[in-house]
Amino acid sequence: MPALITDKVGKNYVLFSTLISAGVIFMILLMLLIYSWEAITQNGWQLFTTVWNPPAGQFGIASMLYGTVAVTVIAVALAVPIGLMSAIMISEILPGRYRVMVKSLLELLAGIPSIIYGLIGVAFFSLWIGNIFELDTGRTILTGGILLAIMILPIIITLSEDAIHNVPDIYREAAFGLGLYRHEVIFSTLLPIARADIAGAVLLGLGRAMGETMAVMLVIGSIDRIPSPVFNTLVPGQTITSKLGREITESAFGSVHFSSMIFMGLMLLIIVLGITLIAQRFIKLRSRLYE
Amino acid sequence: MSRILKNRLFSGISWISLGICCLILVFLIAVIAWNGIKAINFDFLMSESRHFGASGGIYYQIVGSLLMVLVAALISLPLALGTAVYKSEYLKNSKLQMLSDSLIYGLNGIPSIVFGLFGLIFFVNILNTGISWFVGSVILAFMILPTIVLASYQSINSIPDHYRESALALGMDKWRVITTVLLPQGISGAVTGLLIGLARAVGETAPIMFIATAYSGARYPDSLLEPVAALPTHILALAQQATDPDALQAAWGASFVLICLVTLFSISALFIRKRTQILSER
Amino acid sequence: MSYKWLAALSCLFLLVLYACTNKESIHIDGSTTVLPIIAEVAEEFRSQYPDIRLIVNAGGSGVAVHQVGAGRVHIGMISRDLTEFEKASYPQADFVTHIIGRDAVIPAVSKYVYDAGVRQLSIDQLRAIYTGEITNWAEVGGPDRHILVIDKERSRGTRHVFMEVITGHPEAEAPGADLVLGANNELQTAIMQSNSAIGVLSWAWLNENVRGLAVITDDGEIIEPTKENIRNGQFPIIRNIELITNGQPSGIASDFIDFVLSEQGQKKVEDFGYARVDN
Amino acid sequence: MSEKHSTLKLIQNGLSKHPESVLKAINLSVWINDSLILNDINLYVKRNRINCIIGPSGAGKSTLIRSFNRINDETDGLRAKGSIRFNGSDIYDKDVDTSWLRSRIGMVFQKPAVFPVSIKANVLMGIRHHRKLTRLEELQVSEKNLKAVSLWAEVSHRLDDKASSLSAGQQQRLCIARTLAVEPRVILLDEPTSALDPVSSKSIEDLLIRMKQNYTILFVTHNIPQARRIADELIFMCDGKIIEAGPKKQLFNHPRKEATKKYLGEDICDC
Repeated sequence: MPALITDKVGKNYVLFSTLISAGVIFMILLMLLIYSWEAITQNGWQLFTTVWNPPAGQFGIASMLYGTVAVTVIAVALAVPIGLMSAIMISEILPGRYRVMVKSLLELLAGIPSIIYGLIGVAFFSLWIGNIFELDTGRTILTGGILLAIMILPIIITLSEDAIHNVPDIYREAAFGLGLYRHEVIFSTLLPIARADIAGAVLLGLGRAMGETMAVMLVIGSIDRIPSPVFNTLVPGQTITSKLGREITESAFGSVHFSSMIFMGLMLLIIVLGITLIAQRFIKLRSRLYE
Repeated sequence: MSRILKNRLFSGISWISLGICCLILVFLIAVIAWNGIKAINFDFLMSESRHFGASGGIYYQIVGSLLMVLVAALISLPLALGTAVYKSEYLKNSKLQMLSDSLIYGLNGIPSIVFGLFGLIFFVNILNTGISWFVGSVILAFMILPTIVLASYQSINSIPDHYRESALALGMDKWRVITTVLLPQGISGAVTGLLIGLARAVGETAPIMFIATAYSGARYPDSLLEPVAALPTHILALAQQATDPDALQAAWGASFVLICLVTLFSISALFIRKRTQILSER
Repeated sequence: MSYKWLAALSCLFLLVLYACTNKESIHIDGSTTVLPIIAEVAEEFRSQYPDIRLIVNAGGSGVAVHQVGAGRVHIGMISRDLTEFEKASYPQADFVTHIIGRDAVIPAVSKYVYDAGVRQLSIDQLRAIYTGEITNWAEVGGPDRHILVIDKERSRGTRHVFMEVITGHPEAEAPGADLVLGANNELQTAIMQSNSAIGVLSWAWLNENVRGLAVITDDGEIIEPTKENIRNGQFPIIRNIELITNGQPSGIASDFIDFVLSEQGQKKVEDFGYARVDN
Repeated sequence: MSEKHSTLKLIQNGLSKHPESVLKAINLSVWINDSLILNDINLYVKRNRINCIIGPSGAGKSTLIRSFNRINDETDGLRAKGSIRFNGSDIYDKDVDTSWLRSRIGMVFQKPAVFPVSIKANVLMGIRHHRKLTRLEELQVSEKNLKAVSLWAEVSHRLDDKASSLSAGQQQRLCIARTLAVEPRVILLDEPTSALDPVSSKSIEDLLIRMKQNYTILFVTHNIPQARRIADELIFMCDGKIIEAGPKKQLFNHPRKEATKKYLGEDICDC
C-alpha cells in the first residue's frame, strides 16, 4: 500500500509545516516574555520611569516609549494627508493610463531597503533639518519622523488608492448625477464608503513606522530623554528600536540590563502586532460592505 | 461660487500632494543612481573591502547577502508550500481558518528588529551557535514565510473544485491530487511570493545585524556556523562614517548594488506572475 | 518537474558548502572602538598567512564577552571592563586580558570652534561642559554659540576613562549632553557636520575638520594631543587597549596576539596614533 | 461670472426659441478609444413626455443618454463631436458648469446605488450641496420627495435607518427621490427597472407616468413590452445609429423601416 503511505506522509508533512509556521510567532512571544521576566520582576513599575542608567540599575523606558510615539505621530501626520490626497489624485483625477505607471513607481519606492533611507537621512535630511532650523545638530526626532513618513508613504498611497479605486463606479455616477462637484463626490460618498480600508491602510503604515529600526537609528540622535517642552521635536531623542539597535549587543546576556531591553522589544511587538491585526480586520471588511 | 472655488482648491492640493510624492521619488532615485553609478566599477564589484570599507570593493558582501537569502528561500519554500496546502486542503474549520489568517498576518507584521532579538536570544545565546550566516538565513526565512504562504495559498485555493473532484473520481488519493493537480499550480504562486519575499529580505538589516554578519575578513563560509559579510550591514557601517568621502562613496555604491538586487527580485516576481496569469487564462 | 529542479538545486548547494576547504580560522569579535586597529593588523596578518582565515566582527562588547565565555570566539575586543555579572555568568571561563596599546581620549571639537580660538580646555572646564554648567563656547574663549555636547553610549570604555578623569566616577552622568552616539565614526561624523560640537575621540579619528584640544591639567600644564605626548604617557586621559581570551591563547589566536605585539604590529598601532606597549 | 452669464443665456434662449423640445442632440458622434459608439445622432426630446430609447444591447443607448448630462466626461478615452442643446444652448460649451447642468438634468441608473448613510441623508445628498437647508426644510424636502415616489408611507417612521436596509425596488425609488430633490427639469433613466422584480418595476412605471406632468423624461430600456406600456415617444437605436423615431403608436403600428418592424414585433435586430 505505498500510495496509502505517501498519503499519510504527505499529510503529516503539511501538518508539520503548518505547526512550525504557526509556532514561530508563539516562539518569539515566548522567548521575549521569558527573557523580559527578570526585568519585570526586578524593576516592576520602575520600568516606566524616565531614567535609563544601567550601571546604577535604573531601567526606565519612558523616554524610548515617548520617542517611538513621537516619531510615529509625526510620520503619520505627514504621510496621511499627502498620501491620501495622492491616492485620490491617482484614482479619481489622473487618467487611467497613468495609474499603473504611477503605482509601479510607488512600489519601487516601497522596495528601497530601510538602511538606504537611513543613509540618505544621514547624508542629506539631518543636514537640511540642521540648517533650516539652525540647530546644533540635525539628528532630531523630527528628522526621524520625516524619514519614516517617506518610508510609509507608498504603503498608505497604494492601499488607500486600492480602497478608493475599488468603490464601484455606480456610486461615482450616482453622485455626479446629482450635480455634485468632484470634491463633494469624493468626500461625501467615496471616502465614507472606502473608510474601513483607508483606516486599515493608515494602521498598517503606523505599525510599519513604529517597528522601523535602521532609518530611525541613524538619524534620531540617540539620547534617552523626553524633551522639554514635550512637543519640541527638534531635539535628539530615542525610540525603542534605535535603543535596541544600539545597545542590545553591548549588554551582558541574561543581565537585568539585557532583560530590560528585551522587555522594550516585547512592548513594541505587542503594540505593533495589535495594530497589524486590527488593520487586517478593517481591510477584510471590504468584501462584505457591498455585494 | 464657493463650491467651485473649493473644487479648484481641492484639485490644487491633490496635484501638489502627488507632486510632492513624485519629487521625493525622483530625489531618492536620482541620489542613489547618481552617486551609486559613480562609485561602481568592475574592481568595486569584484574585490574585498579594505580600510573600514572605504577602499576596496564589496564582493564578499554581495556573496554573503545572496548566500543568506537563497538559503532562506530553500528553508522557507517547503515550509510555506506545506502550510499553504494544509490551509487550503485540510483546514476546514472556519475558526481555525481565521486563527491561521491572524497568525500569518501577525507574523508578517512583526517588526524586523524583533526577529533580530529572537535570533540573538534563541540561536546565539541559548543554542550557542555564535554569529552565523545560517542563523541569519533561518531568521530571514521566518520573516518571508507569510508572504510565500499567502501567495501560494491564493493560487492553490483559486483552482476550481471540479479539478479536485474529477481527480478524486479517477481514484486518486488526496495526496496524489495535491501533488499532481494542485502543487504544479501552487508552485508558481509560491515562487512569486518567494521572489517578493527575497526582495524584502535582501535589504533587511535589523534582523541580521546582531546574529549573522561580520565586519571584515569573512569570505566564503566554511561551515554553517560562520559569519559572512552582507550588503545592508556594510552600508550601516559606512553610513556611520558618512563624512569620510571615500566611505560615503562606497556606501552609495553598495546601496546602488543592493537596490539593483531588490529590483531584480521584484521584476522577476512580476514577470513570473504575468506568465502564470497568461497560462491560467488558457 | 519543479520539485526535481528544486531538489537538484539544494543538493548542488549542500555539495558546494561541504566542498569548501576547511581552512584554519579564528574569530575576533567586539567593540567598534578597538575595531579599526585590529581590522588593520588583521589585514596585514592575512596577507602574510593567506591560509589562515581571520574574521573580525564588531558585534558589541556584550556579545563578544558572551561568545568568548562560551568558546565561540577566540579573541574578544572589549571597550569596557568586564562586569561582575559577566564574570559570574561564565564560571568556567578564565578571562585573560592582553594590553596591546594605549589610547588617548581626546576632547575634540568642530573646526569652526577650533578656528575661533578654542585650543585647550582644563579638566574643570570639561567637567563643567559635560555637567551642563557651561553651555556656551563664549565662556571658554570661543564664539558665542551654544555648545553641542556629544556624549558616548554609557557602556563605552572611552566614556568610562573620560568620566573617571573629569569627574572621578567612571559611570558619572552627563546632564549637559545634547546627543549620545556610539562608535567613533559616528561621533566624528556628527562633530564634522556641526560647527559647535564637542565630543571625545581617539587620536585616530582626528582630522582637518575634527580638531583635538589640548588639556590643561590640574597642575596648570598644557598638554597637546600629540603622538609624542600620548606615547610617553603625558596626556592625562589615557586608557589601555585590550583584547580578552578565554584562558591563555594557543594556536593561531596566540600567533595573532603575538603578531599584534610584534614590531610590525606595534608599528601599525603607532600608525593609528596609539602608544605602543612594547617599550 | 462667466458661469452665471452662460446659465442666463441658456435659460433665455430656451424659453424663446424652443418651446416644445427641451433637449436635442445635433450631429452627435462619440468615440471610445477610437471605436465609434454613436454615429451622427440627431434627436429631439419632447417636453413633459416619456421619451423612450429602445434597442438591442450594444446599440449605444447608454452612451447616448449619458451624453445628455455629460456623465460621460468621467469615462476614460471618450471623445465627442457635434452638440447637445439644452433649452437651446450647447451643453458642451467650455464655460458650462457640469454641476449646474447635472442638477437641471437628473439621472437614475440601472443599479440602485444608495450611499451607506441613512434614508434621509440619501434624499438630501444632492440638494444639501446645492443650497443650505434648515432642519425643517430638510424634513420638508425628504417628505415631499419620498411622497412623490410613493415611499413615504413605507419609510416615514424610519428615516434614520441605513438606506441599505431597503429592498431593491425601494432603493431604486429612493434614488429617484434624491434625484427629484435637486429639482431637475429633465430626468434621464438608464434601464432603471432591469435589476428589479416585476412588482417593483410596475410601481416605478406607474411613478414615471405620474411624473411626466412635471418633468421631461428620457428613458432607456431594452424591454419592448415596457416601452409599449409607458412610452409616449419612441426612439429606436441600433448599432450606434437612430433607425427610426416618432410617436409610440406610429412606430408600433406603422413603422417606416423594416428593421423597426422586425425588432418591435419579434425582438430581432438585423441592422
